[in-house]
Amino acid sequence: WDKLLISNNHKIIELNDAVKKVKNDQQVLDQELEFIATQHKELEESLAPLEKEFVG
Amino acid sequence: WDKLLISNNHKIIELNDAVKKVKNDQQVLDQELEFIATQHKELEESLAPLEKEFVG
Amino acid sequence: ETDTHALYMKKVEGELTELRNRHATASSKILEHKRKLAELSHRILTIIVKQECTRKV
Repeated sequence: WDKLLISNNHKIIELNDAVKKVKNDQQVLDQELEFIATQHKELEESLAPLEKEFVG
Repeated sequence: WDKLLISNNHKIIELNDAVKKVKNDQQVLDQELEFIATQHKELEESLAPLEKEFVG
Repeated sequence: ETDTHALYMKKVEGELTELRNRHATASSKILEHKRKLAELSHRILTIIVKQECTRKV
């Protein structure tokens, strides 16, 4: 039983690290999504005058 | 007590799998983000000469 | 200790649920971005075509 308890302990520590990492990665991913949204907006804004000129 | 120990052990394994799955799903999204970034860059590059001509 | 483990795992379960939600949100945002990219790409193409026409005239 002790062995199982110790092994559980280890696994939980591992699990904790893994969850932390996944959470962190998700944070980065969310930030990247925000960044992409900004980029798209910028691209759209630079398209506007060109469309006005050429497409009418 | 023993039951809890064993149930914990099962749960840990379950959670570990669940974390792995979340991690995998995240990786898929990461690839998608990369794809979007590449496409965005291509669009920007095709826009650049248009803007140059427009301004120039 | 065993109780602590059980408690901790409850917490992890909650965190995983939250992560799945965030993942779903991120997924739909990515879809949206892809649609936006397609739209922008189409608009740029239209400009290129029109500009070419203008130049030839």
